[in-house]
Amino acid sequence: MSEAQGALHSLVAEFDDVDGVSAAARAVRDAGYKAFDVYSPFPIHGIERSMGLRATRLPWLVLACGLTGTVLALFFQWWTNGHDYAFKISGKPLFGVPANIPITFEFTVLLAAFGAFFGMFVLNRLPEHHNPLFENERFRRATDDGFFLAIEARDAQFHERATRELLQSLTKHTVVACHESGESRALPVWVRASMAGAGALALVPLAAIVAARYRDSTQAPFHLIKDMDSQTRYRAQAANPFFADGRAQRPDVAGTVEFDRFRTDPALLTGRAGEAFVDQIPLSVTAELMQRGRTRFAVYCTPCHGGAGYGDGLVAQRAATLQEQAFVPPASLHDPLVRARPAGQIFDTIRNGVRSMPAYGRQMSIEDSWAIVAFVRALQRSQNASVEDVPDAERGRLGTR
Amino acid sequence: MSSLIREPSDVSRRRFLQVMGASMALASASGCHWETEEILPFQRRPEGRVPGTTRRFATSIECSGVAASLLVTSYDGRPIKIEGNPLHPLDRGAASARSQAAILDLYDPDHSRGLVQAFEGASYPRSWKEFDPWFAGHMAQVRARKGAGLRILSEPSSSLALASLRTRLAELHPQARWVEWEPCARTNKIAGSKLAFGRALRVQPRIEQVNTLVCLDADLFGLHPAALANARAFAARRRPEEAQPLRLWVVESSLSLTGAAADQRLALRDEQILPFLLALEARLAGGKAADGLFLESLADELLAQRGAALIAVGPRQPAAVHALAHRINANLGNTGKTLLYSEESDPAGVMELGELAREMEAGAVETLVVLGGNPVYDAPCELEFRRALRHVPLALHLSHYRDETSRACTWHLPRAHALESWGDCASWDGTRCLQQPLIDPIFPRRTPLELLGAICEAKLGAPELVRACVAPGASDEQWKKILHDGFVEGSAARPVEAALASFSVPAPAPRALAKELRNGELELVFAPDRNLYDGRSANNSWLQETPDAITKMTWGNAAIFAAETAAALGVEDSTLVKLKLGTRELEVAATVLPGQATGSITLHLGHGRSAAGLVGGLEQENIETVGFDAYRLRSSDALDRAGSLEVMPTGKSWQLARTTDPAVTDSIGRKQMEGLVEELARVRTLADFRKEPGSERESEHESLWNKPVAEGVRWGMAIDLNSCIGCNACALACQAENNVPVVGREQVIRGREMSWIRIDRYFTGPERSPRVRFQPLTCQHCESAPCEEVCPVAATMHSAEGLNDMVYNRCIGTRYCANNCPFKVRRFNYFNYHKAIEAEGAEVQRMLYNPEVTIRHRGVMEKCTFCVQRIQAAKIHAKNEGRAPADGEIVTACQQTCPTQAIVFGDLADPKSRVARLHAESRGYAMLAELNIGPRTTYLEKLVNPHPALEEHDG
Amino acid sequence: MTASATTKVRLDEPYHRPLLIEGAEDLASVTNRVCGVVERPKPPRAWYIAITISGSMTLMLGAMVVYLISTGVGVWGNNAPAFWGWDIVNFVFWVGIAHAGTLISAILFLLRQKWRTSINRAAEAMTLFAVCCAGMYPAVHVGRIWVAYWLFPVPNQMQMWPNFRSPLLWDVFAVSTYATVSALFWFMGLVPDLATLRDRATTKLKRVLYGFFALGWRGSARHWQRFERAYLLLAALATPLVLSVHSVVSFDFAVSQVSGWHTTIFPPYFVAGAIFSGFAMVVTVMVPARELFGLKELVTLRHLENMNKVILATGSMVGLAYATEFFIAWYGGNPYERFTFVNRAFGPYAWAYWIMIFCNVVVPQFFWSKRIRTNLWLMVVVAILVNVGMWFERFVIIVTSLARTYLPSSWGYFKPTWVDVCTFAGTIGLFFTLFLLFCRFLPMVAIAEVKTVLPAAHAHKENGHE
Amino acid sequence: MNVFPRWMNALRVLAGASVLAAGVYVVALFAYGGSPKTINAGFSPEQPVPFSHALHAGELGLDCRYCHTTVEIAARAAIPPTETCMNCHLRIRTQSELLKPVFDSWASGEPVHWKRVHDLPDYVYFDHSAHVTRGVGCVTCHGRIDTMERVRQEQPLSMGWCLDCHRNPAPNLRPPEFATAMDWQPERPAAEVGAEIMQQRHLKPSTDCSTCHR
Repeated sequence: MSEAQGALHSLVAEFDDVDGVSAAARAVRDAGYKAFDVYSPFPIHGIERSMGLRATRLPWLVLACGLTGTVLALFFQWWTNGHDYAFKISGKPLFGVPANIPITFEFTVLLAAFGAFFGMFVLNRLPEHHNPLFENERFRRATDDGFFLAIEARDAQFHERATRELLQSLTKHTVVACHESGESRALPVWVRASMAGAGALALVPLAAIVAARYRDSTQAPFHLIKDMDSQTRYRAQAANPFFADGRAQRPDVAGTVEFDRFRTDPALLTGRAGEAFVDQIPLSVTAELMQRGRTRFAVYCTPCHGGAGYGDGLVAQRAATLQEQAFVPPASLHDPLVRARPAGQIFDTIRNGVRSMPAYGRQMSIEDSWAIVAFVRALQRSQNASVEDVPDAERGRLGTR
Repeated sequence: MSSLIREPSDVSRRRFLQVMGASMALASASGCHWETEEILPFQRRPEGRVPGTTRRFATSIECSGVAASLLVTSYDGRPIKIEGNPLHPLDRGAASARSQAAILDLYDPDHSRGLVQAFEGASYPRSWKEFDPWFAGHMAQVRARKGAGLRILSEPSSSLALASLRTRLAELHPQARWVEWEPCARTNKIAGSKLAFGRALRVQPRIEQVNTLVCLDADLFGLHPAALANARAFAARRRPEEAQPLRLWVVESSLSLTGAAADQRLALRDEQILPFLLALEARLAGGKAADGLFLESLADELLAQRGAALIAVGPRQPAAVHALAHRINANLGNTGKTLLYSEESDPAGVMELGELAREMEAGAVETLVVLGGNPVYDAPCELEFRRALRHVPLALHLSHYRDETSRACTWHLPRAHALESWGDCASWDGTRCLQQPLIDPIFPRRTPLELLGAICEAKLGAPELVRACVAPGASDEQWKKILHDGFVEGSAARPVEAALASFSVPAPAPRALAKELRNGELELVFAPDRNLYDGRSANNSWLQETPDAITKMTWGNAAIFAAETAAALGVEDSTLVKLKLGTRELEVAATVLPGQATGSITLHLGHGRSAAGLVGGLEQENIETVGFDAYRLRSSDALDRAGSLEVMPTGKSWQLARTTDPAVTDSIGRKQMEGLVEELARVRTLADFRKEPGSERESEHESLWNKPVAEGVRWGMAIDLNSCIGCNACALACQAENNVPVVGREQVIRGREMSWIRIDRYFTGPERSPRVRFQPLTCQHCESAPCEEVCPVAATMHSAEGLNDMVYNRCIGTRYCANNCPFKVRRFNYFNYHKAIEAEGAEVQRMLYNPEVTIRHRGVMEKCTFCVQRIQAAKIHAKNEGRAPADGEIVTACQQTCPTQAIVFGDLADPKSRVARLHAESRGYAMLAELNIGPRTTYLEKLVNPHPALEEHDG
Repeated sequence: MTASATTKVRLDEPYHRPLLIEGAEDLASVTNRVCGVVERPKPPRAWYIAITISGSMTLMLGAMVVYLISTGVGVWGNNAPAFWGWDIVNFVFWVGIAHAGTLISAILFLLRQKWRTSINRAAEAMTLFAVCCAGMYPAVHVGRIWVAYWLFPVPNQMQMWPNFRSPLLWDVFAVSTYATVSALFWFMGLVPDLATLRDRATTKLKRVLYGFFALGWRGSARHWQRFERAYLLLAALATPLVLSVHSVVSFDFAVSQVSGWHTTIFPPYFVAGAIFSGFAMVVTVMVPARELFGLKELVTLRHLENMNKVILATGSMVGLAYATEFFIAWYGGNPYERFTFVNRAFGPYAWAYWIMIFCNVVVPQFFWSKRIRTNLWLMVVVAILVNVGMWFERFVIIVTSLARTYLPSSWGYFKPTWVDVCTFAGTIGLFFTLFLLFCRFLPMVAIAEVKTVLPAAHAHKENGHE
Repeated sequence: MNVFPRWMNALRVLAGASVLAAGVYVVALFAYGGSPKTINAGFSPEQPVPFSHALHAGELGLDCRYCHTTVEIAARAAIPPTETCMNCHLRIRTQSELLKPVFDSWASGEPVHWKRVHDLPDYVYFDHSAHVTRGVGCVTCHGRIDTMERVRQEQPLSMGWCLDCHRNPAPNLRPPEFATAMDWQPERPAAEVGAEIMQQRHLKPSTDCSTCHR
């Protein structure tokens, strides 16, 4: 008891055996004391009766925890396997109680055990590493072979002298007064400071992550477990350092012929019959073909030739604004010369290009090219239509314009 | 690891270290970040090319002068899979295991990558640039001497282009001589037909016409050049609905695929087939009743089936047997009905290898050009070809691998792979097949055409030459059509009339069995290996690891003994024995196999290569050879069999890498097996089936829960055991399609092979004439799959269409599913079996992978997926066109290649689909149905058609 | 104390059993004796030797695990069809061992078996250490341990959950729950004794360390009341838990398709086996321990004899289970099931089967004789044999069943590799290392509990109740 | 004699609380930081050529398919060959330094080494044609490409993200002809439109494993 003493905490009487302390307990109880306690190295059979203690509420707590476990486990198993991601397993129902019993049981026990364990300590207000009783050196025997009874000063009946007499009458050892230690109950500054510091430090990673989330990165994403993520087989357009050009995809071998895509219709493939161009579209011109032609025209032709085919596409315009010398403005599809061309020639132009127009043969299929031809024909027609072209039924509506 | 895994380039320490280094490098390169991929587009994308899609090209591969017509799938211009050409009249879309495995050679790191010149014991890498001018100069000198001392040793080839060059060579170098050598040639057949008809003729069997098929040591479905067509026709004639089903009689010394399919089989010593046939002929000619119920009943049936029978003889049999067979067929009026004759290329005017060897010894050969082949390894041992080569100042060897011969020659020239070459060849029926390259040579390699062209200063390049020879004067359109089809339509050889000459065959004295079993009286039969053939495929790890159809042996061979023989000689299975022929000795492993003729020991050729490569063995890099080299005992006078063999047990034990545990042969195991097999792989006689067609099916047990009713597509499979001949084609197809790894000998011994489809083989019945049952086994995709419910992380679960999905990237590898799979079709990656190929320096090998199938990482489970990548592709393609995939549009790899169409895949929900109809067939049954797991695969009983008189005698 | 003589007789009325605690022990001497072990400056030389051996074996375990994870499960003998081998054999073996502790503390506590007090602490500790060894196996035996966390329902970007239908997942939950609860149970019992050590501590360091974990326990009657109640509840919870854990482990097999596994008898059969092996292990460990640390008076022959009786009983149960299995296999008439058992007894693994029968069924029968039952050395021999036998039981069940399942074509044979062996040896090392450390630094006997069975713990006059 | 200071007792509550708090905080941190939204989205590597989709697809209004021609027929929306660039740049911006890699490739035949931005793990099999032709717009997964100077990964592209749409595709569906239209907006609630499309075209996207994993 080196440092300054605090308020009186309790009066402590020591005993040598179970009988003594039990008797004392009864006496103190009968004297009407409430805030007193018995300390012994092992649980004394029947002491709670001698002290007049009520039974603990612990069992109810444990029951509550256990039930929570049951419900949680059952619900969670249903929700995960039966609802959230319902996979078909061995042709069994998505949720069947039998399969879920074991885990439900285990979880029930787990939570109940937590209830018992933590419940006990909490109800006992443990851990309590500092306690006035420890100030008393003899009190060490409480965990060995000593028995103690302490009446605390906070008891309503407590009166230092009277109480001391009562106790002294029960034991042959001298009753000892036990004082609160002088030091303050509050946390020292350095403890508070360091906890605050730790808290602040903990925010750093958060900040970093937030930054990462809202900023683009030129660096490949962070990635730890890589099994099978990037495999050594070559997928489309991959790289293979072995070859000089670094490509995994290899060019066709000259002169070879592919299987089951074999066609020999010169008109369809080249748009020519012998030397001359065909003027007939070798496919049956249907609404689908027209539709197809329209969309393909929009994809491949509009950029230069413009939506209506007057050669005023956005690309052409941009080239003009940039004053690109090399750029030759695209022809209008409605130029008489162009209109005069046979279908085959338009087809040929699309596939192989002409003058400054690039070849699109490798960008679209034969059918698509013909579809575009069909659409271009329609387009030309639409821009140079005479009244005769309009069906009689529709002519009436022309007048309104 | 290196000691545990044995696979290309993981074997040798040096490479192993490379691997380690590379993997380290990889790890450090990307660290803990995603590996960013690069995208490298073309400068100009070829027309019709869509990146990431496959295209197919028809081409062909030649083996022993006979073509296999193929359809090769190419992904982004990289050939990744070989299938049969569906248009070809013979192959009809099927491809043999060996032709399919050829794709592996294309990317094999050992497949020769450059020229090597041997000079004073040391060898130096060379380039064509160095070689060409020097060689041109040299040939000029040779030509000045009219080609004196120039010898060309070639494999027999059916190429017209080659033939044209050969004639040109004869003009340029009149003194030069052309030599042909092939360890497993058709010499006997030709000699036989010459004896019978006075000319070289080729037999074209027409099995669809046959009611009684007699195979005398003839493996019509296995090693026969037209095996695929034969097998298909055979399967067709075995259908139960056939009015007059074919009956197959086989007399042979060792079980062949044909023997395994036989209704009546007699195990006879090779050399006793001649007396057997003589006796048969005598009996047919109405002679005295011959001995033996077998021969008796066979003769009766043959007489009854005049004009509908066929006696086929195998290439190992001497000319006399062939001639006799020709005569019997003629007399029975079979000729022209069940078999046709066509012209056979007559090797007249071609120099014998022996003669060449003698010339070489004499130093008469100055320039020897070896086009392919590997004589140093496979020439008759007494020729000492390696020694003879030392006397040849300039020997060039054009070959795929730097093999034994290459290392003994002064020059090794790398030979282009068939998929890199232009060429032509003829299939068995004479149909002219085209060979067009799938990819430009990955390394500077050349074809025999190119080399020979250089020798005789040909004007045309290979493609032009081929076109000029195959289709002279064809228009571009026609030529394109030919290339597209892969063969010239209607170019099959015309049948020829064959007039029988008169000849007589002296009967050898038959021996008594007791005597046969005495040492020195035993016969040793040399048979080409079912996977490695004559050894040319020894460095193909797929073929090395594909279990032999009959012995189920991988990675090596063994001398095959009959049980009695083994007992008599004190030989035990999995031990080493010493074979002694005259002065030559060879220590080989021994195995005991049912159906082997007593006193006859069979040893497969093609093993024990000393310079095959990192897979097949390479002494220079201390990579131990695989199996035992039978050629060491094979001499010119006994190319097919030797009659005076001595066998000495050494007592040393030897582990055979078999995929079915020999422990099955312990007494209780065997007892259990015999009980079960009747249930698992069902066989019935046709008679029984006709009496009572329904096979007893397990009645569906009451289910504890109400099973979900599957609406929509229900994928399923049907496997007809009646058609399966166990040829392994499906196994190879699966291997190539699904990136199935090779694990190596040690791992197979540990029972860790990875094959997704395995062909179970069971023997039942008497030891001498066992009934062989084949049963292809894939994942059965059970409706209530036992594997699914035990997986703790739901890495394997059921798709709406009834596929048992295996999600590699979810699998953590508890292996519980595999334990719970009653079929044991699940495979676990105990190691990273792809390690070597993932390593730096293996960029070329990787080109083989199918990009549509994930490569499984170490520690995950894998199994047959019903080729889900094909299913998805077909579904998406169909849906894009706004329709559902049609029946037969989705074809699994195994189904696609099966020559007998034993495997059918499709939608069970569609009652009109082929698979649904097969499921409904009365022969159908599900394996282990009593477990109530509802397999989606139905097996169809095998129906055998034994001769009534012999049936019970069979026991 | 003159009273003690009389009380001793009275205490055990009416049974006249030998005393639980021998010699004239009083409260202080018990404390001294138990704490003495911990407080003595140096442990006996045998302790150093033992921990050196077991420690180095533990290091080897570490090496093996690293090799395994870096190279692949293939370094073990597992193959197809035996996808499980020693890994799961050892897992089940250790889980079995792990049962004795909680069983002794919980079930015997509920059954008011006072003799448990001297041995429960050590037994509980063993439980924990055995669970460590057991838990390691399922963790490292998976192919990709780095994603093994998928076994737990952690929300993730895949939106995937584990499959709660899988017995393996039940296992994960059962074993982890069991480990947690046993740890709580053990620590709770330890708290009052830690307080004792704290109060006897001579150095500041010890006082702080023990004091911290004693959580300020000071033996208040109010605390004791809740403590006892909590202890009772935990015991009541742990009892079904113990039984459930090995039942769940047995489900791994019983729920499966494999013939020889697919058996309803497994849960009781496994639990009996677990108790059997657990007690055997306690005997194996306690006999030398009590010699070494001079606790003969606390852990008396009577304790050991009682345990041996339990071994005899459970051993016979296990024997009965074997017989039943065989009978059902024959009676059930399923060809596969029948073959599995014929194969066990006469197939390639017959040797393992007969070792199992000898060790588990024959050997324990010696305990019918009191002489053997009470002879220290003999009982240790028997106990060790029983442990061997129980290991082989797991081997027989797992490996022989897998090696020859349904299709003869896929039959195989399992051979362990040196890595298998070293790993198992390593776990044994780990187990003993932990146990030795426990003996050195924590009270091996539950001091407070032992005191309750001392005469001094009981009021002499019946005036306790009015 | 007390070894522990008196304030230890005051500390218990605080300590307990902060341990709990720390637990919650760490979990939250992992959930937030580990989510693909944080880790994967926003990846935008430097390309060899600073090709601006904002200019080409935006200002010039080029349709996606002008370059990515295979998107409707194949799994991969292939990166165009150099030739496609040269269609225009043979004559426009012929001197530009920035285009040098393209011109080099055109001259030498060597490829331009583009960096992959949208990269799924190799065990995932995504098929563009299957989505585009069913009416999943480019913008749904790639974001407003037509406003990006340099392409960036807009979406997490995680499994969960895919599943969300496969389970409830309606909000992300549009008439297929508008698939490539970056600025398309439904005039009625997207879910309604989508529902109709699903009905017309019998779309029921699968959530089977083998749909994406093989």
